[in-house]
Amino acid sequence: MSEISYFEAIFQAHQEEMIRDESIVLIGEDISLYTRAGIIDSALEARIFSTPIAENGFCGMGVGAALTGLRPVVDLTIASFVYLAMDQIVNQAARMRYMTGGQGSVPIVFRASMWHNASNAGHHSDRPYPLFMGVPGLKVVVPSTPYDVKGLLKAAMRDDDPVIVFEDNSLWFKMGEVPEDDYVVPIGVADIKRQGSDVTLVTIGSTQADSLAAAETMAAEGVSVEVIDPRTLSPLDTDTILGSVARTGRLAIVDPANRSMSAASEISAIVSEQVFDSLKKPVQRVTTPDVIIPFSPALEKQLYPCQSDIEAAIKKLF
Amino acid sequence: MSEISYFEAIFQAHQEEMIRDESIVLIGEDISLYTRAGIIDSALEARIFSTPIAENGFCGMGVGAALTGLRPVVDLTIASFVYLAMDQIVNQAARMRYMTGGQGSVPIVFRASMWHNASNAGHHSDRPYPLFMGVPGLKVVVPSTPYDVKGLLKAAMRDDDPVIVFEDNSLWFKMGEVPEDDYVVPIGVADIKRQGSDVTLVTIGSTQADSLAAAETMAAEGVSVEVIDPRTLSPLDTDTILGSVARTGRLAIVDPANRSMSAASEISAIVSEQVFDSLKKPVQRVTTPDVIIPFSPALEKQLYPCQSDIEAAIKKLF
Amino acid sequence: MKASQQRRVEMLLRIFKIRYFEEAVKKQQQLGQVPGSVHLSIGHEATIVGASMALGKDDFVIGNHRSHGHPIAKGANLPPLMAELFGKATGVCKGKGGSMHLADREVGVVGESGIVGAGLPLAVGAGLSAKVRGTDQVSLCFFGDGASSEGSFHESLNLASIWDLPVVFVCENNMYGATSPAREVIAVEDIADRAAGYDMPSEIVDGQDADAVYEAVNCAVVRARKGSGPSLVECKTYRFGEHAEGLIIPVPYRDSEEVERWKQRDPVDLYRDRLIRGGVLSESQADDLAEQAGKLVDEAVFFARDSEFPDPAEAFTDIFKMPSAGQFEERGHE
Amino acid sequence: MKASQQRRVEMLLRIFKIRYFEEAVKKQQQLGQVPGSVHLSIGHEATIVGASMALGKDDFVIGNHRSHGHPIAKGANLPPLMAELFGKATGVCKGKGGSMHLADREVGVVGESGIVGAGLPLAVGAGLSAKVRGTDQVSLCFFGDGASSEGSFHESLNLASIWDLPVVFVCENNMYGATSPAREVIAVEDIADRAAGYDMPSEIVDGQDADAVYEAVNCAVVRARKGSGPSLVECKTYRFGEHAEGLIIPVPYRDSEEVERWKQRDPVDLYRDRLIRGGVLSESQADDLAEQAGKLVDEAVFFARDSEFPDPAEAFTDIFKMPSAGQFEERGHE
Ligand SMILES: Cc1ncc(C[n+]2csc(CCOP(=O)(O)OP(=O)(O)O)c2C)c(N)n1
Ligand SMILES: Cc1ncc(C[n+]2csc(CCOP(=O)(O)OP(=O)(O)O)c2C)c(N)n1
Ligand SMILES: [Mg+2]
Ligand SMILES: [Mg+2]
Repeated sequence: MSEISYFEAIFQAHQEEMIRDESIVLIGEDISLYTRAGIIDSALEARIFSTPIAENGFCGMGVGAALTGLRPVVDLTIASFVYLAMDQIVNQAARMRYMTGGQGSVPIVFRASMWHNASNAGHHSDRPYPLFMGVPGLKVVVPSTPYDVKGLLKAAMRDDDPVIVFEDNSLWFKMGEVPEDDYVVPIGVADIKRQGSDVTLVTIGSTQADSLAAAETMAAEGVSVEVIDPRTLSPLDTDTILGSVARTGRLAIVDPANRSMSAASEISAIVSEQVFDSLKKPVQRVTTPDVIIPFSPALEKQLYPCQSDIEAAIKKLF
Repeated sequence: MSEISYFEAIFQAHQEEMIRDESIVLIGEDISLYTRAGIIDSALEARIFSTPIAENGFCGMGVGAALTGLRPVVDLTIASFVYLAMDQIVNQAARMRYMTGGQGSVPIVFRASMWHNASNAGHHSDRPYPLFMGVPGLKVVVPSTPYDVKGLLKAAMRDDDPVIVFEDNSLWFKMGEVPEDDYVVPIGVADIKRQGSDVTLVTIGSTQADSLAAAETMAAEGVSVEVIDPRTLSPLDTDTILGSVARTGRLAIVDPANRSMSAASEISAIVSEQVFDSLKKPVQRVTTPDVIIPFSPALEKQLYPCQSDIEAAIKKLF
Repeated sequence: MKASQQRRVEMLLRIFKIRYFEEAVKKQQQLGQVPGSVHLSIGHEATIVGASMALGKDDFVIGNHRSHGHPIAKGANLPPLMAELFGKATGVCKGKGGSMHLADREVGVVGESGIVGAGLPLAVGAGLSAKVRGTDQVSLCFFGDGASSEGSFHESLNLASIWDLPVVFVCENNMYGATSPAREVIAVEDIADRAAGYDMPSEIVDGQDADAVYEAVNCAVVRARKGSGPSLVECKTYRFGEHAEGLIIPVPYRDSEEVERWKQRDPVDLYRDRLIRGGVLSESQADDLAEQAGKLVDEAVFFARDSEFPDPAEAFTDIFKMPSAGQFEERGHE
Repeated sequence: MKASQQRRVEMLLRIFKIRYFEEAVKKQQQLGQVPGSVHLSIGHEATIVGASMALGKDDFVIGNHRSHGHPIAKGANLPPLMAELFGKATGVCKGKGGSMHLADREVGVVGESGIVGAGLPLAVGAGLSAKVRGTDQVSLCFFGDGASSEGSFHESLNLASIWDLPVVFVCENNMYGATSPAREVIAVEDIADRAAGYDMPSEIVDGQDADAVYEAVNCAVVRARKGSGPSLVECKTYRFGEHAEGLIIPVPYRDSEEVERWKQRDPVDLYRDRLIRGGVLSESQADDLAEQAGKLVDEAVFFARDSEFPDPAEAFTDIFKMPSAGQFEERGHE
């Protein structure tokens, strides 16, 4: 094991997989920086395509390359830019296998980094993974630790289906243990970050630290909180979540996305449907409210789920 | 009252509003047909802009025009093309008022017609309104009758905020009563299409006919079903839905969208959160499964919610 | 480079095949055997065949919504194509793709797109792939005049040009995008005029002349194959029928005189006559070819008609290659 | 048409204003007063002012992410702009927009977009609006070399051209999009070369020369105003600082020699010297102008600093003009 940052973990995954598999190419804006800044070994330069600002075009180029023998990793940089490339991601990448009756595989990874709570305002602060959770043919992962981001990126690069990875800019400098040896985190498998018996707390992406802190605080008050990170949002590991709720009977979901149409909403619907009789109290969604993200910190800071919101939600479950 | 088709109702709304308000312009592909086919009075021709195939460009053009004194109605034709224009719809139309601190209004209407169950396959069969329900700043309506589509389109054209209207191709030739006089259907107000006391059935768009038929069948079996059409999905008229569920304690939601991240999921989450104690049984979602829409009728026809699915769901509520 | 005589005969055969295939599709659509609507290639045959025959077996083709002809021109077997249009399990895409998505990997047709303009970036990607993998494959993209207004056109030509990718962009300019005349919605008369904005060579050819198309595309293919980068070939052509069979367009939007004028230059007749006049084949040999094509099409129709519809459960396969836990419990109703 | 002497003096004043404003922003950003990162216009002043002063008061401007200068050049009051960058309630957008979205309707700056390329269609729409409403307004869109690779560029120029809309596209070509050299990601050297693909006139001007920019844009504005359609003006300029202050770029991507060479042609010095040498104003008058600009900027900083932050509840207003029932129950935490 060694202690590395989330950011380092991302690029270890890139570097190791590019060496392991010659068909991996990187596509994205300004990524010639990777080798020039020593983030990726310059021996790999020939497989790094630093693109013009043309998101739909280069995502589609990635899909075409994936259909014909490469394994592209396409960096959309900031997650708010996904809207420009929706057609290629949804209509082409996710559907091509199906529409060709299985003739074509699209082993592509889209990466998008969520920037928020940093005064980047309405055009740069989205957390748009929910948009992709309803897209059959596409896998959606939201890694929250160095271990998970490295392992999930590696799994994504080895997957024969398109995977969109939502990284989190606010986690870049968070440190964590990562094995020296090769490993993957399987797509579609949740992780129980903390065991507990009274309440199930599902936490997505960057809200994990506050969720674990809230769990600690609640432990001091005698409430045992199980913290589950789904890691993959599509396909969702419903077994793990339902199993936990079946035991605890109480569920809160912490999701940094906007409230309406959030991952929290979908999980709530699934849980209500499947283990209704286990539920002792209504499922709590702890989310960002349905607002456009404002620039001023005086307006923005209040918006995202924080530890006290999470504790308040847990208390509502009793 | 006169009996007209859904299709006629759409264009009565256009024609009447264009006459009422000179600032309304129409933008979209192939819409010079409107006047040439006599669907809209040729005296209005000068305000009809038949565009190149450039969805992001002409949607953005609509936004720019809306910001500077016009009221554009932008036709995206088939709903599957919205992916190409997501950036202008989400990042610009919906956010401009907020990001300018209220300086700019965007009175624009986007129209998209949902084509499905007609062997149009994966690139032409989407029902993508759920994607827009999580977009603050945007209103989302899904009209299901001639009366509603005319009234909601008129309301949308008079609204100072961006509204996206998802019409349904399969309803084009459905007939219904429409007043001779001017009227609007207010955005944000659900309609109880049938009163009932045992079960609440929320039905979206084209699933209404099957929902009403199922309600009739169930009535024969002694179950009184209340059928509610939200009509507007954002902002959602939660009062009407919650009020009904508080009375019935039983809810099924019929939604032609794919199951994951459907309007049904969001409504389920809201209901579970707000009137959990009233619920006697788990909320049932009756949706299209999470598949890409296949071409062959042998594969496609089975997919959409139909009367027997709805009846089965209602039965599960007892 | 000109096509060899042998190749020209094959070109004529494929032109016949496309024409008869499309006529059969039209008829079967009217008979209710082909669900949905279909965009036929009738009138475009010379462009499609001339361009496709300039490619090798391993080269890639990306089509669009009007792409029944593209796999045929690339040498595809007809029965699985026709069965696809019937929505049968034996279809090239198992009945899941249909008319607008007749991909056939056997002959290098990688994908076709019902989304106008979406194929161009895919073609650039196939070119990138050839370059990175170090093969000498070329990627050819068919697109319409209408598609040239999409942002994807611009992004794709720029991308292909900056890396000198082996891509040939073939515009089937039939002067209309659905009902919209190119002269009203495209600021320039010739799409080829846009190539200069990407530092890309371009050529305008008579799209009704299979030899001319072959030569222009061949030249672009040679250029691409030797690493000199992409080209744009604009073929002036015309669709003889409606935008789509099975879709009602309430008023005429083309001059009937214009339609008639173009029909005078039917690519099937033109090429047949040229080969006969040039002594490449005799009239009766040409008739044999036509008959051969007709037979193949008939067989395709029989095959399609006699094939089974897919099992409804097939709707739930091919979504993922590597499925993960939990997602596909729900099934549709019977 | 050349600018009048009086207008040239005003141009110099606005050039000073932008320069000092941006220097102040940089300093305040470093001091932690300006949250987030900021894209400064230093180096672009002549382009921005030359182009904006060619417009009338009622004309529209659409900017981009690097747009502090655009409203200033159009005549905006500085304090609300600076307050916006501080995230204060008195900001021109109430603190909701920030650096990348300094719209100021008072002076016709309709919108600015943090999404590269997204402003071009908006500008076309403003042009359409002027045409339909029958005013003689012109819409001017600023965009970078990087933005010219977006599909929206292509779609917008085509749309503006087919309807002869009164739009002027002004490319601030500073040779880089973030760290990407235009020569590596754009297939042509001059963006202006793309105009022919839209049957649109274009001109390339020295973007460090305010008069030259004024004249070229004025010519385009006159053309647009009389209904003759859109134009593209490409201004060759350079950004003197980093892509964005507050964003770390780990390695240099520009030659320091190149940067130095461009700094020799500082638009502030060039224009000041030219006006003095041309006898338009004396050295001391120029100094007075500079001082006046400096004072206005200082006042703007004081205003911004002394203003209140918005009430947290403000985060929930301005989402809709006409709110409907039920949507905004949830509030953030304190
Ligand atoms: C993105 C998108 N917009 C609109 C359509 C609807 N549509 C289908 S074909 C077509 C016309 C295409 O014109 P062109 O590219 O010239 O091809 P042609 O049909 O003439 O062969 C249109 C508008 C679509 N399928 N996709
Ligand atoms: C759609 C989109 N893609 C990428 C970015 C990130 N980004 C911000 S500014 C910029 C460079 C823009 O270059 P250019 O248009 O030349 O303007 P300049 O910054 O040089 O003035 C990039 C890539 C963005 N904001 N929006
Ligand atoms: Mg065409
Ligand atoms: Mg630049």
